[in-house]
Amino acid sequence: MEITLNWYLTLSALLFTMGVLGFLFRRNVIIMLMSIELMLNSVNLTLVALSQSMGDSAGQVLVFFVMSVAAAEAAVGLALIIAIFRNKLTVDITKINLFKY
Amino acid sequence: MDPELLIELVILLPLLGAAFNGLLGLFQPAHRTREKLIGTVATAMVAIPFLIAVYLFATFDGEAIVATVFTWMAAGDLTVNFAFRIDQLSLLMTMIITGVGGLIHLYSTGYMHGDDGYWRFFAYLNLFIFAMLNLVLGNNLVVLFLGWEGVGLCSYLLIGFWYKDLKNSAAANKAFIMNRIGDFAFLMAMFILFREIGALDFDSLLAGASSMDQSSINWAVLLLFIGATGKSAQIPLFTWLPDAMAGPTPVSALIHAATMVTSGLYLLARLSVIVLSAPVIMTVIAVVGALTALVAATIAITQNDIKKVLAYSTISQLGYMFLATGVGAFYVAIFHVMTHAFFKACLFLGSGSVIHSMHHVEHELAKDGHGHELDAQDMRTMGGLGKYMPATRMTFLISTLAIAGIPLFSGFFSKDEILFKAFEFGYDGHLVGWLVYGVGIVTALLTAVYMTRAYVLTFEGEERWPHADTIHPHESPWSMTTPLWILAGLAAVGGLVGIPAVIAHGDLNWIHHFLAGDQAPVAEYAVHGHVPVALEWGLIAFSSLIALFGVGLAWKWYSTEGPAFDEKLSARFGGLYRLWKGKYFVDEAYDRAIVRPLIGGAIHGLAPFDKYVVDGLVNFVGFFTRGASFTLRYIQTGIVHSYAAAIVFGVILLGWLMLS
Amino acid sequence: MLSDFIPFFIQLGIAIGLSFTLLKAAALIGPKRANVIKQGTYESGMDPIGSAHQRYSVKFYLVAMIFIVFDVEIVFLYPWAVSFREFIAAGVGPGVLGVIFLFVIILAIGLVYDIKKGGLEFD
Amino acid sequence: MWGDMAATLSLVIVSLAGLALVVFDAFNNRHVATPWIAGLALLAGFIFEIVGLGGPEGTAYSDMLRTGGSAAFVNALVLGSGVLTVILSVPYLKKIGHNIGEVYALILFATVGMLVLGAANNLIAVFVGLETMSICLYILTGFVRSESGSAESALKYFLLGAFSTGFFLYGIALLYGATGTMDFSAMKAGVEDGGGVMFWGGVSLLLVGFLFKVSAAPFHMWTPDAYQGAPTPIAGFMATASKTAAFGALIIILYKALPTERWTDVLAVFAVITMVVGNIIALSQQNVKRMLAYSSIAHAGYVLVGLSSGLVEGYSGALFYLMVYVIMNIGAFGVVALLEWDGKEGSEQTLDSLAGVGYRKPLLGWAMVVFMFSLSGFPPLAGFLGKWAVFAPAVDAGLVWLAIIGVLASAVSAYYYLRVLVVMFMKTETEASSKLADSFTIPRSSAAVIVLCVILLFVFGLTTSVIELTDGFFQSGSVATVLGP
Repeated sequence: MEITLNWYLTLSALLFTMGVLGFLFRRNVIIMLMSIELMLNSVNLTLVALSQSMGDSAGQVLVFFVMSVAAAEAAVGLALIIAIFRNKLTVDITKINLFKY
Repeated sequence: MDPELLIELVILLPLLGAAFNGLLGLFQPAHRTREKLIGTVATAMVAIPFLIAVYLFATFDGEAIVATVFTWMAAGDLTVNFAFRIDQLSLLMTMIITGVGGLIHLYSTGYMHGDDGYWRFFAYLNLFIFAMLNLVLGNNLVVLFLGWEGVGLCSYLLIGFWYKDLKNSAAANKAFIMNRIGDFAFLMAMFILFREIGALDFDSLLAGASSMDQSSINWAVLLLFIGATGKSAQIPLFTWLPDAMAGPTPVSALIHAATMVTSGLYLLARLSVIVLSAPVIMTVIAVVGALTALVAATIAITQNDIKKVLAYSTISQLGYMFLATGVGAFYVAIFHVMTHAFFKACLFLGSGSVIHSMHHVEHELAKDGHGHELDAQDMRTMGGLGKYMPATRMTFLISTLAIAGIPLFSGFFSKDEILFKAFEFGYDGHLVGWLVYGVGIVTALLTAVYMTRAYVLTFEGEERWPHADTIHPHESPWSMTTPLWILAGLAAVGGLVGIPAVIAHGDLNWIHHFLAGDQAPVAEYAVHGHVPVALEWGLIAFSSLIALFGVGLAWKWYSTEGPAFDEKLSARFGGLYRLWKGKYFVDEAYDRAIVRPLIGGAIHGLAPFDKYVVDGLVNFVGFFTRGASFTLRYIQTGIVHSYAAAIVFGVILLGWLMLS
Repeated sequence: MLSDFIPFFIQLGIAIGLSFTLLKAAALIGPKRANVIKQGTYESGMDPIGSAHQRYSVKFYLVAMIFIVFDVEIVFLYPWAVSFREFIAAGVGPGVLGVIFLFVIILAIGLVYDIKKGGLEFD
Repeated sequence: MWGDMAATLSLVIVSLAGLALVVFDAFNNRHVATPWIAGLALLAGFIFEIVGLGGPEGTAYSDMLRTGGSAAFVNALVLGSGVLTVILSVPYLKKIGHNIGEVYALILFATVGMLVLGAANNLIAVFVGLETMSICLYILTGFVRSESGSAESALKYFLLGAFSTGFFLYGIALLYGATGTMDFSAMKAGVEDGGGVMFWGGVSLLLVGFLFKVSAAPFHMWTPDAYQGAPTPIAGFMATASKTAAFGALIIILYKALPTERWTDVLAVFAVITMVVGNIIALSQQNVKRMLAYSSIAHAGYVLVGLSSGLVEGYSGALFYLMVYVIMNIGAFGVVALLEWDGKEGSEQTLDSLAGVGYRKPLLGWAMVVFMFSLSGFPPLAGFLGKWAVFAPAVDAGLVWLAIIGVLASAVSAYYYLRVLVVMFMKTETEASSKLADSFTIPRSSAAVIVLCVILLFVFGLTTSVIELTDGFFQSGSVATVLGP
């Protein structure tokens, strides 16, 4: 059987959900960061598949932007994590709750 | 001279006064102690507008004048001019405000002498006059609303004037919040009227009223009335007014007796055409008014703080006015606003002068180190003040007789007119008319009783403060007694502008012709069958007898036994009396039902919302995805997780709403 | 109306269910026999000395920036280079070349800043 | 290409200034000229946009960005708020000892992102603008690395922001799949038979992204933490400029790209949640900045009321409200920034520390009076007119219940706004507060900014020429001819 668009969409939906769940239930900030990357890349998959099936390039253009943005976000995120780590000596997000209520 | 220019002067001068004293005092501490200058400027800035208003009144030809200053809003189909309107109603109100206001300013120059906040006080007072004039002179609901909010703000500032005492600012907050509730009902009424009629200036409003459908008219009038109850202290929003007595006495006299609290009635009178086309709501108004009058009067009987008595009597009298509005006699309501402004202002100023001198007694006691605690406002420790302060006593007595409705005093005419209108309404086939007439009569009796009680306990009998033989209070300075005399005079004869219709077929009822005549702004309920003259005379005689009876009764009770008689009352009425004494426990009810849950909820419930509720959501999502057992390991979430869970919850909610 | 959404909900169900099984499977299948050696930082190496958080270089930000500069550059340059031929064919070659130069210059500014801040001084 | 650059001159100026600053800064950091360069560039852009206001509308960069019309208005707001932020930041950064040049470069780049976002005419542009803005804001929030508070709020803001970006992006993808285009003008046409699951699912996820950026409940939870830890002027910048840009883009998407179905009621629901949550929780806040944060949440709710009417009056009213909102909050945050004394970006400063300050610093005190009354919608200040501008359309659209809830919510808000004034004027000053009052003299620049905000609030409370202007943006005729497919 040939692989239709829906396969891609389902797969990316799957990856996206896994990203969300990972973000929700992992306590290590770095892993949460990875989950976000997972979400972004699953969207990339969707975009590529769609633009492929529609023969329209806009989707792929967006993918490039997403990739670069993802890179930038990763850098900023890691930088912040280091800043936090210097202060608190932990990357456990549940230990980082100075502000609440 | 050009009336438009004059009216703008009337509006601007008080603002100038406020700016002068406020800014100078704020940025130049040296100015704060120049009491003479401050007082003179402030008083002049109210007195001059009064003269102008009198001039306008003299040259008024019955033709409404609209002075447009500039166009305020012109958004789409909404055009609101910053315009002022001179007609019979606004002129009368303006004269009351500036006249009584001016006298009270003069009085305050003596009363506030030596207070560090002297400059602030007069700045606020002028600001209040400015806002109040905006309220009564504005030519559309928006300008009126501007004044409406303004007076609320000023009353807030003045109630909390002695903010050092925390309970004062608490009272101020209470007044402000309750007013806000009313204000926003008012705002909603504006929205509805604007949607239905598409304009907010009075001419188009009154013209377009006929085009509205019944339900929206009812809604609009009801919301307007709720707004009025907030400002004019009616059930259920009346509890702020007694607390408002925390402010200086002149403030109580000006804002919480003579002017601001009557603005609700002004609003209804101004829109009388619209109100008249909502008979259902009018019934509500009449009943609420009557109830308020009765409830407040019963409470007033039991109070010992002289200012509290006057406060509740104010609420009660306002109830009378709403009663009149409810039976479609708007001009009578305004008539009573006027007479009430006279005698109630006089009463408050009189009580102020009493408190002034009792403070003196307090100081004496403290100086001699007798170590006696004395509440300068408690009537139980007064008595026999009459021989020390004759002027205050005389004026207070006159006003008491006026408010009690003794014939030929001003209160008699206005109150009797209200009762008669209620009776006529009932005679016209409205059951509610009879009802409110009955309540009104009972309240009249109560009024006579509690006011006489207040007078007797204060000025008659023997002196009850400690060391009365050595320590004597003294009469207040001329700057305080002059306004008293003037107001007392007005309270005595002010009613003659409204001779009842039975005499000379109402030709002498000037106020009626002035306010409700043809091409006059105030509409009134048109009666079908007229009450026979003989019956009308009978009613007048009846209500006069009621008043005399009440006065005589209270005099007999309290002149012989003094405050001790209250025990007999409480014994006679038992639980009922306790109910009155406890002010029907409305405050407690509000506190339990509304205040505590709200504040408590905010502090204990909702602030940790993020923590607890959202963790609950984590459970939910976790259950949704992994099953409860697997979740439990992951529940010890840090805040970020709960935030993320909230986002996910939002996503689900959003998707669900959007897709179903 | 709601029937249109059945495939949507099915997809949702599959997505969640499968991810759930996978995560759970990882937790179940993976054998968990912990011992001291395993828990060591280097299972068959020497134990590290000193606390770990000094390992992060102060230069992290700068290195990360260099990474971004070149990463972004390649991400955008590659497709540009691939399709440049068509641009020339369309006769807009010079303009597009100018644009890409602008792009590279902007990236170069980032690089300059980075170097100036000592991003390349490894020690 | 040159034509496009001329049409979007403000964008070009600010970007070039940002790049220039980066280089300049690399060679001499903490140079006194840095804030001047940034401020002047922003000011130049601001003037350019103001001059262009009400001019013809058009598109640039092959329909990626819109010029003129609401884009010019939103950009003007963003740039104006940027200028004021820079002015307020200079003394503040000196006070906390972190006046590093990069801050200004980052403000410029964030502004660039906002300009793109506010003028976007295409989902790609929206995404790029949004991310440029967000990433710069993440860094700005946390640039006081030594403070664990600052770093923490930045981390939270970053994590949640990136998280919501994922949803946002997925929404874009779904919309793209459902309509086959990312261009606003073409999107409406691309919707088949009322749009299926894919389309409306995409709309929902797109809204998630926006609702997060404007901090509407329940996507609001990052806001208090982020504002509390961020340097105060930056918090003001985040509260005003980024929200304005996001709302600007959202308004245009609702107006041009989406059919007016379904989402109106959905937005109404979220408006209610936002107003209620924001106002109620604000009641119990002790920290000044947290209180302002919750109030900003509530105000996002008011704007949403205007949007959920689905009428053009609602959109223009929302734009007007945004302007008023920017003025009020820049002013309020400015005052708070001056009255700050704990060396922790005010993250530990309670309301009581301002007791009686109103008399010691009359200017700040009375300016705060104006801001608070305007925030609680008190005539004749602009706040009242703004509330009118967003509530009236809701009533027109038959959402009377929504207007009633909103009006009640702002009735509640009067309470906590008033509390600030009660503390500043009616509480006798404490040891700490008098020390605070003596500890500084108001810098002329900051005083000028605050006074300007006060004046503007009075002016815009008394004239509605601005509402007429914003109304003009949505006279479908002009938009359709210039921007239509």
